Amino acid sequence: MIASSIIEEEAVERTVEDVVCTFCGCCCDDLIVSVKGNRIVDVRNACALGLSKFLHMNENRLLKPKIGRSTSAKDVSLSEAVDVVVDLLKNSCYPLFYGWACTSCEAILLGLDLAEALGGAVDNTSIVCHGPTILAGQELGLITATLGQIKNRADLIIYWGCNPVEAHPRHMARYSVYARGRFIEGRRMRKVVVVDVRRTPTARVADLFIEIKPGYDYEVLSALKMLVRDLDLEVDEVGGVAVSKLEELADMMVEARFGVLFFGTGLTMSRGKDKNVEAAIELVRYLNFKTKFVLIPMRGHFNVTGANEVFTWRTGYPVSVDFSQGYPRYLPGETTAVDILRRGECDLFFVVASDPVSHLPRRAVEHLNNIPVVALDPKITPTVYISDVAIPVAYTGIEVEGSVYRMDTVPLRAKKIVDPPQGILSDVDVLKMILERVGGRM
Amino acid sequence: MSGKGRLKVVLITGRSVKQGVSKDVSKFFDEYSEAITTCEMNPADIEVIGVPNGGYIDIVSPYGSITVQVKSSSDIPRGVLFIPYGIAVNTLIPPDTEGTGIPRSKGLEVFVTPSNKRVSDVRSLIESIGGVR
Amino acid sequence: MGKPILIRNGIVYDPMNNIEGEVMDIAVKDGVIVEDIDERGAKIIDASGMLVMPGGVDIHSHIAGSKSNIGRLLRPEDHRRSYEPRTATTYSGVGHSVPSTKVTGYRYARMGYTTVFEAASPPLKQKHTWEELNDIPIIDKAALTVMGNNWFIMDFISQDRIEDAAVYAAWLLKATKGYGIKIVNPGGVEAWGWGGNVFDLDEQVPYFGITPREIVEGLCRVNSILNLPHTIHVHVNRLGMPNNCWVTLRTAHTIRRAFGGGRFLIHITHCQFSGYAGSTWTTLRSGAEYIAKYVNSVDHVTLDIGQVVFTDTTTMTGDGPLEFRLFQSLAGKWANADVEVETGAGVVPVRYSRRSYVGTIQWAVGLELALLVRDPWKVCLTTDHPNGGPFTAYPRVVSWLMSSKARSRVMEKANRRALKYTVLPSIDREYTFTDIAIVTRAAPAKLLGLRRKGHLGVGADADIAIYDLDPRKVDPSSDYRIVRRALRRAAYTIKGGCIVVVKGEVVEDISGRSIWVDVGVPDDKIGELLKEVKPRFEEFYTIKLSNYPVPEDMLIESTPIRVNPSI
Amino acid sequence: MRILFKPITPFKIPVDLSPITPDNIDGMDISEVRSLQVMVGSKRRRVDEVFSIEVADEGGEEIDIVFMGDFSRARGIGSKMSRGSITVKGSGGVRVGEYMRGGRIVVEGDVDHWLGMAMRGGSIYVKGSAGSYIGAPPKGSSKGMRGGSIVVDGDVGECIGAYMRDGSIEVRGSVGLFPGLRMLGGTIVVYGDCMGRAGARMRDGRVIILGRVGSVLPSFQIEEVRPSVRGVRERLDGPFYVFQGDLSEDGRGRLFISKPSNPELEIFEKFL
Repeated sequence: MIASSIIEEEAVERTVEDVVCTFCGCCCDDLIVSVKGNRIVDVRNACALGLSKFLHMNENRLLKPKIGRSTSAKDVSLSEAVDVVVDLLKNSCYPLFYGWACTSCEAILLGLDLAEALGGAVDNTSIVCHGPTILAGQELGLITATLGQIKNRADLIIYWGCNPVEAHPRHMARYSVYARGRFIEGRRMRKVVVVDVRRTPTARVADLFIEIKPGYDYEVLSALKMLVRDLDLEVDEVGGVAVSKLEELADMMVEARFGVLFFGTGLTMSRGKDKNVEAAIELVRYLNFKTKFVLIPMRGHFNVTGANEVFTWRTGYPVSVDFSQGYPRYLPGETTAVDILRRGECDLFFVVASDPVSHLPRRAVEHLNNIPVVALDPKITPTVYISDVAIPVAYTGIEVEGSVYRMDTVPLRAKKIVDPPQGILSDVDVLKMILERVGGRM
Repeated sequence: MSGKGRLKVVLITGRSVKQGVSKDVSKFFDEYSEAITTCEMNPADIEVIGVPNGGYIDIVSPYGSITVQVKSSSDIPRGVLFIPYGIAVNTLIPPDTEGTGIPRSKGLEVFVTPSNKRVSDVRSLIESIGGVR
Repeated sequence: MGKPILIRNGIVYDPMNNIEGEVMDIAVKDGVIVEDIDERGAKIIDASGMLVMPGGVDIHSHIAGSKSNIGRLLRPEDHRRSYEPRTATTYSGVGHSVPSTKVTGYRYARMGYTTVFEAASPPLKQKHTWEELNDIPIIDKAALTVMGNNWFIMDFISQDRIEDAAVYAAWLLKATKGYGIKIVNPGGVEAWGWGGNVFDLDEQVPYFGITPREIVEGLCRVNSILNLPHTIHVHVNRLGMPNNCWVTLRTAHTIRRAFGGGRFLIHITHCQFSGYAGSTWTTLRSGAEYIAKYVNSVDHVTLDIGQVVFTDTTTMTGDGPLEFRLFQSLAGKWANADVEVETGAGVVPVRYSRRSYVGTIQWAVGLELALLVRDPWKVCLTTDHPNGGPFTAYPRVVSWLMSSKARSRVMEKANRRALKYTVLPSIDREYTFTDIAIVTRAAPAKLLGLRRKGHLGVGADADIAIYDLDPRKVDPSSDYRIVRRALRRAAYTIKGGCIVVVKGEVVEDISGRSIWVDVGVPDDKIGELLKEVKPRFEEFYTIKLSNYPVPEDMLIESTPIRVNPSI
Repeated sequence: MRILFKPITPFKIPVDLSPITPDNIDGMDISEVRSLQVMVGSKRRRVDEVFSIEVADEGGEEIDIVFMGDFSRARGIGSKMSRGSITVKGSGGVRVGEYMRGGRIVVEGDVDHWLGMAMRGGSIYVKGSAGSYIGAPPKGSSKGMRGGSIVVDGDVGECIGAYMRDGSIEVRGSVGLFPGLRMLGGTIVVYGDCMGRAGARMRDGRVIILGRVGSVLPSFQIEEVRPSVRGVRERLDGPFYVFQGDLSEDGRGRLFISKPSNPELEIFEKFL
């Protein structure tokens, strides 16, 4: 301890600029990271969430590959762990590869190779956050823009069912409400509307806050669609909102020169799910007959968007791909991870860069009682804790570089800032080792 | 529909700063456990249930039940219970996806009652899922 | 690169070297075509009775990048209709009109194509384009960089700072590993940022004090200053609207008017979509005759046809307002994706029906352009994949070009009223094999400035297509079906000296080169300009300047072509 | 001919049963049937490696397939069938009767999502409950159910009859949200309750609900009260509130909602 602090004292501090933040879908690329020796000591420009990730990355880390669940786990070498994983994979008939939220596109591509080589199913975490956005996009198409369009042009900003103050803390300052662009000089040239079921911290900055009854987004969006199309409503109140207030909002939308509807899991996870997003898309379609309007999903984990992009270019489908017939197949409800788990269909669960044990419904993950679980993660997550084999990997975007996509599909290169702990490889390298051993193409 | 001490509410899950900040430290540290086992409700509803602010409640859905601490917040409308994403609340969420692949994590109807149990232990929730052997 | 190859007794069509159906041997060593090789240890391909051509070169095809991926995302139904299972050598994939990456490469290779240019990539998203191009196997690829609505380019041109525009363009190409200057609906896509459009050459672009004419002329000057291997590649204003052939002609002519020809050239891409006369959709007429007449009379204009094929396909373009209009008339799916500071994009699925009046006119316009422009060196065969139809339809298009009988067969079932307003029924020109070799290989390679592609001379890349088709025995005019079938599945495709396709099946899954243009503008000149640009760059964009460029190590087999600009 | 298929061991991973249909088996002798191949997870297996097969009845022109056991992990039972019949003595899994054109399927247990996906004809009868997207086209496509009839005795999920153009769906139990989503024609009858949003974005067709409805979308307008309405094979007694919609999509569909079951809808009567 003393020795290492002396080494640190002596080490020269260096700073790495324009670092891409690896926390949320904003992927802010202006972080300034100070490094002493091989340790990150300070991160400037980051929000509380990003800062926490950088500064606490080494806490509770998985440092050795392990075999066995929780307390009966024992440390093994990487090659032993890989041997076991390869054996498990070779003996499986229908493995499910899941995760891919917090890693690079390079790793995701290897995950697809692996799933294809083994005839398994592969899904990414976006299915349980903005999966409905994708489903709605397949139905109608998304009407979207990169965030710079908002920064430079948007005079009406609507946050619907999302709470950037807590989930995307720099979103408003960097990309929307407070940002200065070519045609918009800042907050006073924009109107801000928040629609939510509770008065979130985001709602406090709004010019207009509309509180709707939980689960009534679809009704409210339908009513807005009617109003924007100049059709009459017979009711006085929709989803707990007075029609007069909706008329106010509809007028604001139509009168905007460039409007944007940012929407979050308030739409995608509440009843109606993808149909809520479809209603939002249809509303924006009609708005485009009168003015310029776009919508942008507030994507969560830093590279979920990248997972969708990689899945789409390789397999044609953005999520939930089943290779059991030798080619990509996709049907929500059938090839989606939660449904495969719910029906207890997979005979192996392979998790990379995410924590399904914490974030999927318990009734679905209970199937993990019956089948082997393999996890690749930098940290000891609950999923790692209960997995039969866990292999530590380096942090993408901190310890290894890689390609990532921001929430608006702008591609970025995440940087390497420090070295990973001794003996720990990137998930790309580990996946390559496994792929080679199961007879996949490289 | 809801007698004294028992209330039917709509469950909303979401991100909170505390949950977000602590999840990348460790999901085994108290701070995170605390973040994901603390729910927010309207003060009037808390009064109906009959627990003090900071007291404990059981949340029951058809799929499971958990015990959490309740905090009063006037930003939450009546009839709504907000709790951050995490393993605790996922005990309550239905596994059916209605053909969309995504379970309904917001807007589920649940019952809350005062509790004299301890707050759900995150570690034992994890172990019970993993069938630790 | 494999061992040396000797292709024996093939019937060779190599228009760039004036070889027209000569029976000869072609030797390949170390990935290039050589004078001769030692036959011992060489792989001998008996090509007697077979047609041998350089590997196909596609000058304009949307195969990779943000909007292709939006197209894929939008169309699960398109994927279910066409899929290829994994084999011992190939990956699986899906997609009829927007194929996934792996099968895109396989399908091109199966048709004997070895080089494909992604037609439009916004610089901000060019990392995405390269990631997809990296995943497309076998073929060599490059991407054209969209600049026609770029704020910095427009600002420099409107301030008469042409040299700075040139330096900025050079940096853009270098930073994004782009190949050439693509202009999409100049000014119109910027106006689409406000939901508007620009409809003519002299209309003002809102807030920029510039007109499409100035953008096209300015970028043409930039192109010439930078000495780029390809000309400016222009998707004109009003594309896809009735009566747009006049804008097309004015756009082409403005180059001549401003510069008087010489090195100042223009490539009008997917010209079919901008070759309409008649003022409304119901009175739509073909404008191909007017365009062909002009192109025949000048030598600064080239074009690719953007042929429409009767099928279900997916349109995608940087021309956001165009896709919105298309959506208004079709009311189906519509995706829009504006890109800050640079461009937009839109995707709309369409179905071209031969029973439809408009569909038939569109089909005829493409073929009329190809048949009425006399010099095949000015024409490239494209379907503007997937806008006019997927690239897998090229053999069909070839059959229409080579056989008036094949055209008549279509016309029998096409919309009769539409045919009355086209001249196609009266055209009896039929392409020869040399013509086909020109429009599918030699001309695109020449226009793109690819010296080692599109021909079979010594020193050329060993990209060779061999088709099981004896041009001496098959009369394409009557046996167009045989031609079509042969072109669909090459007997052999050789890419960079490696046999990748045998009898229409992929036998080797290799990766192709990533070609880009490294403009030799001095670093200090670029540095100086970027210093000035940086504050504004970071005000307008949402990413830092330093995170904008595509690092060269992202490219598989990076192959820069160095050019020396006159700066 | 009646053939019984019984899994040798219960399915633990998905099994694609789409090759075992009367159409495919027609004209085969029993040894050919045994050598048919099905996908078990990612592995190709002969049918007789997976099932014990028994010919119960040699007679009869028609082929009658009986699946005995739990098929909740099966996929595509009765896929594209056009004749004969399939009986599942147990549960049926996903995509039962997808692209069906004729014949009859009876499932004695429950089925999962996508029952009768993009069905064209024939009939399906499920004695248990069913999942979501009954008769709906697969994602991305807009060609839904075009004919035939589906009857489910139990409860069903969401979005039943999405993009339906013709044919009928009858549910004896209750339905989730969005019955008749984007419907273009045909009839849906719900004998139980409906969670709400019936007929969302429908253009045409009829949705009849005899139980309670959660709510009526604001984009529907009341037209009249009718004493009774024609169901699929019988007249249904009401009275019914008749709504027209979905007006936000210029639809002319009809929503029939039982008046006795929904007293709170009385407020709409003032618009009549």
